[in-house]
Amino acid sequence: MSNISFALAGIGLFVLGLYALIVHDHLLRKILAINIMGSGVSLVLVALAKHGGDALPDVVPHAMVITGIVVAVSATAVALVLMVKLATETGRAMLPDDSTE
Amino acid sequence: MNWDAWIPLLVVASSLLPGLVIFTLAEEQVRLRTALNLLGAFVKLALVSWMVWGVYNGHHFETRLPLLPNLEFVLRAGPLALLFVGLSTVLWLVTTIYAIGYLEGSPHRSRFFGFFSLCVTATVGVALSGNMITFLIFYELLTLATYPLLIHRGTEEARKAGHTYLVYTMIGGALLLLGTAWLYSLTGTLEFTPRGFLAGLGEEHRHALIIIFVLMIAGLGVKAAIVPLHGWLPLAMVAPAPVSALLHAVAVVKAGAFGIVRVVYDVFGVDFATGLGVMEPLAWLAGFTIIYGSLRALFQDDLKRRLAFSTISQVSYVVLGVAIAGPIATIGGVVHLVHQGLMKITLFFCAGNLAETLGIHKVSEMNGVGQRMPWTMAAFTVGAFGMIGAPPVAGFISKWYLGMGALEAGQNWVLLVLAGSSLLNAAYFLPILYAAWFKKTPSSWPHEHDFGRMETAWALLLPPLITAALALAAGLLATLPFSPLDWAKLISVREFY
Amino acid sequence: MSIADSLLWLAVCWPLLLALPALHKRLPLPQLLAMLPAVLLILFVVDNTLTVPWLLFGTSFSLDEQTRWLLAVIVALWLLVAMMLWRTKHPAPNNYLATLFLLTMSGNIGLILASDLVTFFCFSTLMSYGFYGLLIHGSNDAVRRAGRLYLICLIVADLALFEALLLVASNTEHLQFQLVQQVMSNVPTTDFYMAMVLGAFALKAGIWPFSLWLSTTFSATSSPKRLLLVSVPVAMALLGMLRWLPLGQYNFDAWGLILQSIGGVGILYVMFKFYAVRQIRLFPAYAAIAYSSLFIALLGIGLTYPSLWHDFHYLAYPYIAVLVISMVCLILLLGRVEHEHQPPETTLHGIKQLNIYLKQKFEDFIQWRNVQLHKLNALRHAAHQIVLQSLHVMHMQKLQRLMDRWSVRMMMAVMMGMLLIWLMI
Amino acid sequence: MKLLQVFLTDTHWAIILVLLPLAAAVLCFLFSRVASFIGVTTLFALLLSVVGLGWQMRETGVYHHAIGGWEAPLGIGLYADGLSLLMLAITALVGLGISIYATSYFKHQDAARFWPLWLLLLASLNALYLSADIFNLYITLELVGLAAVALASLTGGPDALAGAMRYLLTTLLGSLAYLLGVALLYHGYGSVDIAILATQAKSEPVLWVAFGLMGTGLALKMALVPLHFWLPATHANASAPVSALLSALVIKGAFYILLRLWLEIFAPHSGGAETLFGLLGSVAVIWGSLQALRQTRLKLLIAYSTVAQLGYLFIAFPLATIAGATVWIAVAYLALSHALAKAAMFLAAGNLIRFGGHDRIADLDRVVQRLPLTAGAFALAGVSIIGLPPSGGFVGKWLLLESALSQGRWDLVMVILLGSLLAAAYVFKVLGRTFTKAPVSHEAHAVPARMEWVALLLACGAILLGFLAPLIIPLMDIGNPFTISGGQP
Repeated sequence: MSNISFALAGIGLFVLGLYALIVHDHLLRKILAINIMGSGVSLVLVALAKHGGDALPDVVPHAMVITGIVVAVSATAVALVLMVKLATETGRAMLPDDSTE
Repeated sequence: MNWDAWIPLLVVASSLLPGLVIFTLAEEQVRLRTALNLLGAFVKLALVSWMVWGVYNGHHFETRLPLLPNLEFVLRAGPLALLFVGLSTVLWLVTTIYAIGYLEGSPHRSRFFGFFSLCVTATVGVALSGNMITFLIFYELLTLATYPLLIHRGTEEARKAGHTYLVYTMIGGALLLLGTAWLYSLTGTLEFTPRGFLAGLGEEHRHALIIIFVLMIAGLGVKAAIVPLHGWLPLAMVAPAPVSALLHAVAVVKAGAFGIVRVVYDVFGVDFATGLGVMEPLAWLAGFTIIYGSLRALFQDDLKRRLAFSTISQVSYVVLGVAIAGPIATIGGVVHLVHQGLMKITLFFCAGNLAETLGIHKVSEMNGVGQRMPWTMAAFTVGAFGMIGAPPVAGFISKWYLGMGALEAGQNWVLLVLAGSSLLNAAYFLPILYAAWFKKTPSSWPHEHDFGRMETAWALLLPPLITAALALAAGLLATLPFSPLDWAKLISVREFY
Repeated sequence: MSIADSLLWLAVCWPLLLALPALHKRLPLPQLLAMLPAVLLILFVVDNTLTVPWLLFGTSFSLDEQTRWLLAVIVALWLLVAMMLWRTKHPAPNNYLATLFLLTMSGNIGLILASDLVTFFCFSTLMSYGFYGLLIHGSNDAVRRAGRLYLICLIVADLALFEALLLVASNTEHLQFQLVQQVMSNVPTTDFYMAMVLGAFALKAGIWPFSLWLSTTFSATSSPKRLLLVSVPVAMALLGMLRWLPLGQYNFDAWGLILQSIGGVGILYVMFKFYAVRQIRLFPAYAAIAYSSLFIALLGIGLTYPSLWHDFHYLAYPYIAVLVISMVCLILLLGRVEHEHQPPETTLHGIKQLNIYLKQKFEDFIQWRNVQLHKLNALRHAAHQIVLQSLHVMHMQKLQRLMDRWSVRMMMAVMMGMLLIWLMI
Repeated sequence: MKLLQVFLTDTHWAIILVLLPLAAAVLCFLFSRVASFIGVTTLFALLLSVVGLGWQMRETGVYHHAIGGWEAPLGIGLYADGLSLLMLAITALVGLGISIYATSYFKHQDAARFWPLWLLLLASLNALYLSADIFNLYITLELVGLAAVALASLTGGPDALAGAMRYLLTTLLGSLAYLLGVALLYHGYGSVDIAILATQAKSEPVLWVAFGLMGTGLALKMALVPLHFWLPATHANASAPVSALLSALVIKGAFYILLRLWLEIFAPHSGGAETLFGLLGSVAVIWGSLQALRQTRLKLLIAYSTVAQLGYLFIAFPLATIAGATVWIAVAYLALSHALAKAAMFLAAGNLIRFGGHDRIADLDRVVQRLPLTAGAFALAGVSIIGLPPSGGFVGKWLLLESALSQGRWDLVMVILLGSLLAAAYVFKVLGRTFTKAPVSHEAHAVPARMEWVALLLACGAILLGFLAPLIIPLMDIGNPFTISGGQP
């Protein structure tokens, strides 16, 4: 039972993060939102890895989560660097509103 | 090694390779460029002569290379192909000489001659294509190669003309592509076959085939400048004279007309197309175009524009000949491919000479120009009388066979169209001749160049004289073997008997 | 190739060749030199046909007794015109008078010699357009306007002829005149063919109601060209009718009637004009119209009664020749008359008075001449009618022998006569 | 000869393809002075390795190798069939072009940062094309994304940084969605190996949700309309070689994954997703082209053209359910020629910017005369993009059109043709201006010949593809990657 609820919680985190990613302007918040989403996914992975109550949990998802964390760390690092650069260039840690056109 | 299988490819390559090399030449390397151009032209002429002789004696020249799954790149030298190849080869040679004279000292000649050669390559490819996909490839290549020539001068006006040209030809190309692909999905083959390859197709495809026919003719009609798809042609007059000459007489317009001949004869087959009921509307359209073009030409003061509308009218003779769908009319239509080319290129050369030597661009400036440039105007006169259809210039032969064909097929209205067109042709050409020969020479010309004893540079004078002589010879000696008429008869025999 | 063949060739091609400015500028008297082969042909060749299969759709020229002396008359006419033109004009360096003259002349000669439709058509085109050029060359605005009218008629006529040609070609492969006359008399398109041919040649000959261009042009142009104007296009168009129409084969009642009435109306029209018009110089033009109207009427009779036509079709060619000769005489005479009564510009004062006086005299003279000429003309028409009727009554073989005997010698006499007239004037 | 043959067949080219650029990246980082030299040499070596791999596969069929003998799920399995080979080849080829271009383009400071990142990107891309399981695909995808973002930010300046930032957020979001999908698949079928998943997949909610997540994530990464918002700014504001590699290569990575998953796992259980793809693809073609036509700046125009051209790849999905392999060959061909042509276009645009200091289309000012090679490159690339014969683009569009017609899909036929026409419109809008004089002329700077030639040669490659179909198509078929079934890699 509990692994399902963990999984649901993970998905909840994912959705929450997505929401934050979309609505917040500040880049730091966006980066945090991405991280939260990442955590959500990890949670899902781990939770779903546990098949039964007593059996040994599957190691593969754990390996995946670890890898995922590593990836997330580097991604966050890159994102932070970019944000700092952008902030020093423009004075604001936000994306310009209409830069696509 | 079977050389016969490679000669068509060599014919295409004989202008492609010099063209590519010319691109890399510096502006000052005039001699090398000229040598390359002429070398390519003469090699091509030799190869084509060889093929003409071979085909006459029953040889088979065909290059086949894989292109796509189930589709091949085919170049084949049949009689119809050779007629067009021969025309473009001879006229390429002449036009090259003319262009060398015309562009002397102007900038960007390497680029010009490079694209010029590409343009001829594409035309020859269109002529030699052995199936629809190969045709399509060269047909689009032609669009691409002519565009830079069209806007060669780089003025805003040229750019706009080029833009219009592209809008028309690209849409036309898309329609043709659609028709071709659709046809392929129905038949699984695109190989040009005498009398078409659709005869085996069932009745249930009838509507689809009619639409395909319309699509293809519309696609080709853009280049052939059939009304209402002709809008680009008069604008294309901003191009330099050799380009206009090539555009009108050999390459673009002819490729369209030739394509229509191909589609009717070798894709649909005359009988099949007649059975579909598409030939009559096509004939009407061609007839309308003939009259419309002539009418518009009447009111143009710009000489080249007048000639452009004349082209619109004249090229539809070819279409008309095809659409009448009889052996004799076919001869008339097919032979007009060549005859119109010879006559119209003469006229454009002359127009170019007037512009280049005296700065004359308008009909109203041509008073008494015959006194100043008798040779040029003599060539012009031959061309103009040919267009009117006066004997014994080539145009007479075309009209003769068209008229006979129409009578044979019982389409008597065509005679009216021919008569009306001749009348209108006379109405817009004779005033030019009249002004040039009989009106008083003005005290000064708009922009005169001095060429010493000659009336103009020899490289400008020789080409129109040659083509005018050819136009005359094509009429006078029409019954001799290897004359355009003789070939046209050969083609007609293959299609009908 | 025999000498006769070569002469046939040369008669046509030599003037054409000489038409190149580069050539005729380097030769003495090119316009006379150009006629040389034609003259030789007339003198030495009897009955020869030359077939050139590789030219156009197969071309043929032939010379027989009939065409021979028609050709002689025409060549004489051209000789006359050449001498007049080169006496009064001094060609400028860039003058195409010679070119146009030679083109027109070779067209004319070729047309007479042609023995098939396409060749005839070709040379007719050459002659007509060349003649147009000749007409308007170095002329004033009035001539140009008139020339334009001629040109329009010409184009329309050529179109009609072309359609007729197509009709023929769709019925038969061989375009020799004799064959065509046989074939075209009995096919579904005969009526259309006749309409086209008649319309075309009526336009070219200036037969009423298409006579406007002839009189307009005639009144505008100068004297040597007038000779050509009333002789060449008109006579050659009449010749064309003879060659193209299916005469003497079937009876075409309707067409016969139409032609007869047109001819009749034409003659009436000319008579009316003789009264209405006061310009003496226009007389030859109307005379020519009268001539051709009469010709048309006769053709009409021929169409209605083929047997009759068989009997006296021999007269048609002499008729054309007579037309040419009489027109030439008439114009030369009238020209002389006009010339004599020009006021001489001697002194400045008094010239006005002299002018008024002479004008008065001249008016009187015109009126007198008007009456006389009308009488003369009426007389001649009457004579013609009588001659024709009597000929019908005459024994035909006798006439034929007469015709045969009236050959080159006779022709030379006529030429000499013309020369004499010209010298006298 | 014999020795060569043994060498060719026995070497593990696939491993070299991944490790070599990785090692080179490190070397470049350490010895930044000779970074250019290392980089170009590596690219040459990569190209040779791909040829080696191709040779090997022609002899022995698909390549399959488990690193260290560990099979998936824990180990890393390498797998290459015709599709992978082709993607590897095009990556190496275009990569080589971009690298040579970059040697002239980047000055010392930038070069030192560019080369390691670029080689890292190459390593990740190669790994991506060789991966046999979906989790490895995730890792490589993420790496590709990060390297790409870093490259995109190289130019500096607010626009480029903002673009890079937007790109980063997008790509991360996409990866996470993909990862979530991986988690669900693993939960459902207990494996991440594509081959195993292929045999076990059933039409059930887990699969559908997973596909939805993965599809969305990947669509986001390759800017399928309406998820394309980030692309124009990013691609247009990066430096020329980076724009080229982003448009030509990086996007193809994401597409490759989608295609592979679709072919192996999802196609039989799609539940109509292909219709949606077709619809979105159509919209992308039309909308992207129209947007491109509206642009006044060259690089933006090219970027929107990418959006449009990607649409074609999606149009294939609904067609493929019936026509199968032909359509996928068309898609692969389109992807190939787009890679070459688009790279050429961006590089040409880079030349123009270097030359005139701007990329405003209206002010191109007689480029044809002054930079004929660049103009030629743009034109030839344009020909392929439009799909005019004879070019790679034409072959792809012809096959696509043929399938659409034989299935009576008139809507798609119209989209394909309309897309071509619009493409012609925007390509020739640029070309027309290259002939005319601009109202205001600018100071011109010299452009190194190397940069011009690279652009031209790449464009020529796109044209040449049109003639090479009989050679390339059999290569694509190695291992039958386009047969949808349970899959048997």
